[in-house]
Amino acid sequence: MDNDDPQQFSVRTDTGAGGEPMTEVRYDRASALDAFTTMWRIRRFEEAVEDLYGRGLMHGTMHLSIGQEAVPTGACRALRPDDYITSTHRGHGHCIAKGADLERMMAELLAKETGYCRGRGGSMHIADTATGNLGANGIVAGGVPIATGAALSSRMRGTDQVTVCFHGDGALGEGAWHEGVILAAMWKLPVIFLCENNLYGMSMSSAKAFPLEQLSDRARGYGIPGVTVDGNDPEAVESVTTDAVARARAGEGPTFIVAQTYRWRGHSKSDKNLYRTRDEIEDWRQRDPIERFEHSILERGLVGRADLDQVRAGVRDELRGAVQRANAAPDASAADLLSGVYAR
Amino acid sequence: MDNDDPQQFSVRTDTGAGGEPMTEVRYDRASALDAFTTMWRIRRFEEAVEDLYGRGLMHGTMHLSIGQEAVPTGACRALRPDDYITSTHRGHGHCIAKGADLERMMAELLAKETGYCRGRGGSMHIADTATGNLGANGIVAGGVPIATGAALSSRMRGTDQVTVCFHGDGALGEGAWHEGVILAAMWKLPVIFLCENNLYGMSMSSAKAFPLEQLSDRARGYGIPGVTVDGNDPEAVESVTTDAVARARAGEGPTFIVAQTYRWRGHSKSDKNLYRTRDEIEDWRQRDPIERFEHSILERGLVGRADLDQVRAGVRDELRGAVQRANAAPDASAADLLSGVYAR
Amino acid sequence: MSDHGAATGTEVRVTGATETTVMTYAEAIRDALTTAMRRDERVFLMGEDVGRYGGAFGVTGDLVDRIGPDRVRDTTISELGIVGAGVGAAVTGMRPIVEIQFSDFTAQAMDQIANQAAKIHFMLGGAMQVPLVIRAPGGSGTGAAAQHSQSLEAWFAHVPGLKVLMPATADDAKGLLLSAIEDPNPVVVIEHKLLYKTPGQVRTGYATTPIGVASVRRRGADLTIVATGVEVSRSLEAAERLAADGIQATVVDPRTLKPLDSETIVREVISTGRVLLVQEAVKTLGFMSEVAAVIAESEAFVHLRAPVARLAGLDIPIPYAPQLERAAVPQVEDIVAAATRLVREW
Amino acid sequence: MSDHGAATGTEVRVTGATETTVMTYAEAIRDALTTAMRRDERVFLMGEDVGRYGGAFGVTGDLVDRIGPDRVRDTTISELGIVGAGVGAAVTGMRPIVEIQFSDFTAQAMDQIANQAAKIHFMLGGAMQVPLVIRAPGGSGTGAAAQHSQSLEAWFAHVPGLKVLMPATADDAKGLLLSAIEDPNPVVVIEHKLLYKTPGQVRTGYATTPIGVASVRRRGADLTIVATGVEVSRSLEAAERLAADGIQATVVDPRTLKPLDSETIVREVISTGRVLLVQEAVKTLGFMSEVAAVIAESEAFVHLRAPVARLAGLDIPIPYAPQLERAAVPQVEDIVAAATRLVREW
Ligand SMILES: Cc1ncc(C[n+]2csc(CCOP(=O)(O)OP(=O)(O)O)c2C)c(N)n1
Ligand SMILES: Cc1ncc(C[n+]2csc(CCOP(=O)(O)OP(=O)(O)O)c2C)c(N)n1
Ligand SMILES: [Mg+2]
Ligand SMILES: [Mg+2]
Repeated sequence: MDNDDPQQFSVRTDTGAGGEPMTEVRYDRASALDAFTTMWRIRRFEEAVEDLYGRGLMHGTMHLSIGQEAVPTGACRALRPDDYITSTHRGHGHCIAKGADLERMMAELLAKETGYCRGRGGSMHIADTATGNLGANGIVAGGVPIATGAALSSRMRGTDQVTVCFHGDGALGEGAWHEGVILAAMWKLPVIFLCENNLYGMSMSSAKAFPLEQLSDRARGYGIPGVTVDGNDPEAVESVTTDAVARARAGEGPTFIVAQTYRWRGHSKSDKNLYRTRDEIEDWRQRDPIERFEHSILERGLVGRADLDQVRAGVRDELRGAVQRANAAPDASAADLLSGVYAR
Repeated sequence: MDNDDPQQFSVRTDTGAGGEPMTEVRYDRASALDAFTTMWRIRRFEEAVEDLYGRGLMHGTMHLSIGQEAVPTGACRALRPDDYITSTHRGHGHCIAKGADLERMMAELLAKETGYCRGRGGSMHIADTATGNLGANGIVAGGVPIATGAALSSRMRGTDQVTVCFHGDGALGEGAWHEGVILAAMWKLPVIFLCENNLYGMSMSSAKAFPLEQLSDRARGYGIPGVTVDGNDPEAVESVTTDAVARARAGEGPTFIVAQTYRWRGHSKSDKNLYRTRDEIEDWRQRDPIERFEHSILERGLVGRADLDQVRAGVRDELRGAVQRANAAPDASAADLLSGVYAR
Repeated sequence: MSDHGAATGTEVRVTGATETTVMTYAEAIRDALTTAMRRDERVFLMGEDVGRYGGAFGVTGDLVDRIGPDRVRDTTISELGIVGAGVGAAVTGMRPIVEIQFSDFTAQAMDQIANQAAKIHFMLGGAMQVPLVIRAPGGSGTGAAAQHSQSLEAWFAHVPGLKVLMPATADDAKGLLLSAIEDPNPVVVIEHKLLYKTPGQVRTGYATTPIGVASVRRRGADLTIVATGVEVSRSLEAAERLAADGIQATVVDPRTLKPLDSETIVREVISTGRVLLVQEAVKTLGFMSEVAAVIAESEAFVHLRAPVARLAGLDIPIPYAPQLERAAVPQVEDIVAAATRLVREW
Repeated sequence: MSDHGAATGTEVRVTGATETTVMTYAEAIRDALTTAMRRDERVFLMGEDVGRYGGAFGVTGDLVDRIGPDRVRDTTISELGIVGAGVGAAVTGMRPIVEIQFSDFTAQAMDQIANQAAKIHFMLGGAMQVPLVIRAPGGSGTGAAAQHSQSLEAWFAHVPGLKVLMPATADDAKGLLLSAIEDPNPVVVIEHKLLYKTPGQVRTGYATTPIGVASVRRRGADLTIVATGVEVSRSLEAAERLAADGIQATVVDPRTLKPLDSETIVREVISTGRVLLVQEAVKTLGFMSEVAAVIAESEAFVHLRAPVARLAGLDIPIPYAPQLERAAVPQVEDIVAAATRLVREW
């Protein structure tokens, strides 16, 4: 963490009208194991997808979140099962962290009838209503006004549900982001705009695109608090999200969180990584959120090596089973293509 | 000026990354007469339009800028003839201040072949390429990315032209505003986003819509300077615009200026003024930019009463002539409706 | 000379109460909004200036006083944002109605309309529904020029997943809107500015008009006119003038552009053997292009005694000058002329 | 059995050099961009990831190295903003080309495309021109699902003031793009993702293809197939198979959707008396609805021996699963089957 580029430096700073950081989440054994398991499930899921895709067994395009696992893990741990999230094209991690079933996810990617979208949506459109995941989105910032609407809906229905809107740093360029945030700020809605700042929107460097000291300064234009957090540390992410959730439930309105992280892989399969350096990638691999977390919880004596091995073995088996069962499931059926367009 | 509502209070504050105010424009006799003449031409033009419209001699809808005359007057005086402006649905003032011909404007509103748009555009689409007015716009914030493009064009063509993008406070809600400003900020383009904050976007109070201490704080989210100015004082507007123009020409990028002003009339003819109080309207009438300016320049001995009377008489004659000649001009012709769609 | 035996078509029966009262098209919409909001607390309206201002065209009027600002919700000027907020509210259990001040500004919201709202149900394999209504006035005739006068219904009808309604009478304005609010899908309702002040008999109470059923507004043996929106009343007026001239016209109002009641249209075309398609929208790829294609593909092909005829807006932006604006879209006399030509020449 | 005498149609002659070289459709576009930028310094390109990344589909490739980052300009993810910036640059003397990564995202930019770019020239009574080119890949077949696979050309063709081009070959990809850049109007060029890697003979140098002129790609006496985009090569392949079966097809590629060369289409339809319209876009209100309407209105009406037939994408969002995606749009075998039916049954 010796990089002093503000876009990369991971600091926690409230920059907007919000209060001081209140919560400092420190995991106990159960939480540590839970967070580790979630991060590991995401990592292994993505690797499995990469492998299937690489072997030509998977169709379409893939946006992998390897390296970014701590963000959805920490954020979703701060949520209740009935809270909502909206997700992105790089959404497998969000989906898993919110509690989705790996087999149904895998089945979707394998274009099976048993997939979350019955093979109609694929990676960019997985949603899981049961866990409050309102869906990935193929449109950059497409989920932002939708998240605002979900928060408005909770408010109007008199629940105290909170919505977390995951989005990338590149999404900050879109008018949809602006309009969604404006409405949420005006109505003080219970929504959290959580930017996974992996430094690039495809190849565009956000440090170049947005001439701000830090991206969370963006919040200043909206009259909502903005906070930057180390996105490779699930406890840090959970801390700021917990604060933001508390504000939201208390009717104090939205928060903008920028979680600094990095994607290890290219944007998608077409990416030749020409816009960033090997060194930079290597640098960030050194800050592997999982390895760091592993060290930290071992060091703090929260878990033992055997615990972690057990988690890893469990996830391996779970994934193996998920892939096997998904593969064995029937292909998406063309039978009701036309009748599936409208709800009845 | 005893109102301490920050949305109404007229202060000059640099809030963004920009430097301290540098220029303090103080008019000499010629400038005072020029500014007075421009404001008076705008006022009388709008009143003539209102009259024609009220008598059923004019078609469509009208957005009058009575009460807001100081903003375009001060801003355009800081520009060169070859600088650009983009304008809005409430655009007569911008058009006049940039140097348009009243007769051709009036002819346009009267749907004449001699109008700026040959009767095809009407009030919301008047442009005047000769004076660098790239056009009014019927779309709120529609001109914002266009202004960015004009500034990009000047840069690429190697001129040092500056573009002033007039827009309302309501335009701040639009994604187009956001996207236009983002690109300009990234490329440090010579463009000035000049918000005429008349407190309302139609009936929506901007103080309610945007929970900011002052609207110019919006600039903080973009890494560009933001400044608030008394929009009822042409010298103040010219001062901040002069600074912004200097920054722009020096390649230092865009500035966001918020000029605090007020529209005396309803938004358009459908407005019943239910969303604001008589008192508020009366209050702002007390701050009539023209009357205030008149007193100020008389007091400062820059002009005498006779000078002003002469201006008024001149404008009266000019307008009378413009209306008469416009009225006498041939109606817009349907002859080449179809062939006018594409340029050749 | 006309095969008029087929005139057994649906003089469509509306559902619900049959008591009626006279109100304008705008009042009928307000009545539908009030009725729906009183009946179902999930229903709410949001849009620019729909509250205290009463709506750019006065459609909501004093609704905010009766329902409250929470459910008659003023927004910032953010069409994309409010449609998106509608999508989010719809998928989480509400029944939002979004008012767009002019249908031209749906351009701002096109991503949320076409890429989100329309696709979510299908794309998610049925896991979610988007019961969202978008109301937007279209059409020219108010002198508001090119950016405030378009008839863009074809854009929406081209998007699978949307339903598209275009009420031409006060009763349909109410009945179709109620059906739209009931519908579990995103529905775009294109109202017409020039009709807002037009009065008509409107059924009282919760009286819906079914989606997907055309209305045969008039029957005649010589030609079939299919018209939408403001062109329905113009066509009916033209039909009266034509009748005085000995030409009898059937007038069909599809009411629902999507799903389209092509059965009724084809049947009514077969019954006269001549068809004149009338729309205000620009000709190229307007809704009547689809109707023409449907007819040309159908069994009506062998019954047509004349080529299909379209009468549409000129392929130009709507001009400001009143006489040009009028010339840009079909007027009653244009319909009379086109119909006369069709019948006399074929 | 066919009135084949009329086969005098324009086997359209392209302008400019006639030396050719083999390159892919993507390379041909890059060649056009390079040629235009070297020729006219007002021409520049902007878009997301068009620089160092080389474009989402690799179309720009190393262009930035040859022309420089100033004129091969990376932007933020702001489709509305960049099209708007293109409009502003165009009206002030530049010749901008905007690349939209997927044509689906033109939804974000629809206001600047339809309400600004398309209307400015007319609305201002001719006072300004908007020489703007928007390039955007459309179409399905890559497994990118509903928000990345649409064929939205009909939206643009419905907007007066826009020209709409849809190159189906590498040479047209170059030639039409050069014409678009030359044109003083806003031009939307819908490229096709599946064609990017397809090679073809491409004229070298500054070789334009005229806007508004259809290309008759093949001649046969039994039916006329009109097809756009990726369906042109599918139709040509289908025509080969049909020929083996004794059915001779004419294949017309309009190339320019707007302005439409309806003369060539109508003439070619008259010459065979049967027409099959093939598009990838969803059927309802797709471009072929307009072609069907134009034919049904034309003098071809009396020459048609069969109803007009459309073969189009299903009215559904494009699904992800490969077999469903394939089923959603016309494939070669579908064209063969539809053509066979048309000829055998009529
Ligand atoms: C409206 C829109 N524009 C462009 C794209 C193409 N695209 C997909 S992801 C992406 C980059 C997004 O960057 P960011 O938001 O930072 O997310 P990340 O990929 O880094 O997770 C782009 C340009 C899109 N899907 N939607
Ligand atoms: C995209 C769009 N949405 C809505 C409108 C309708 N409309 C016209 S002016 C206006 C209010 C604009 O407010 P502001 O920007 O503050 O300008 P002002 O009228 O106060 O000068 C509205 C909502 C429009 N013309 N364009
Ligand atoms: Mg990113
Ligand atoms: Mg205002």
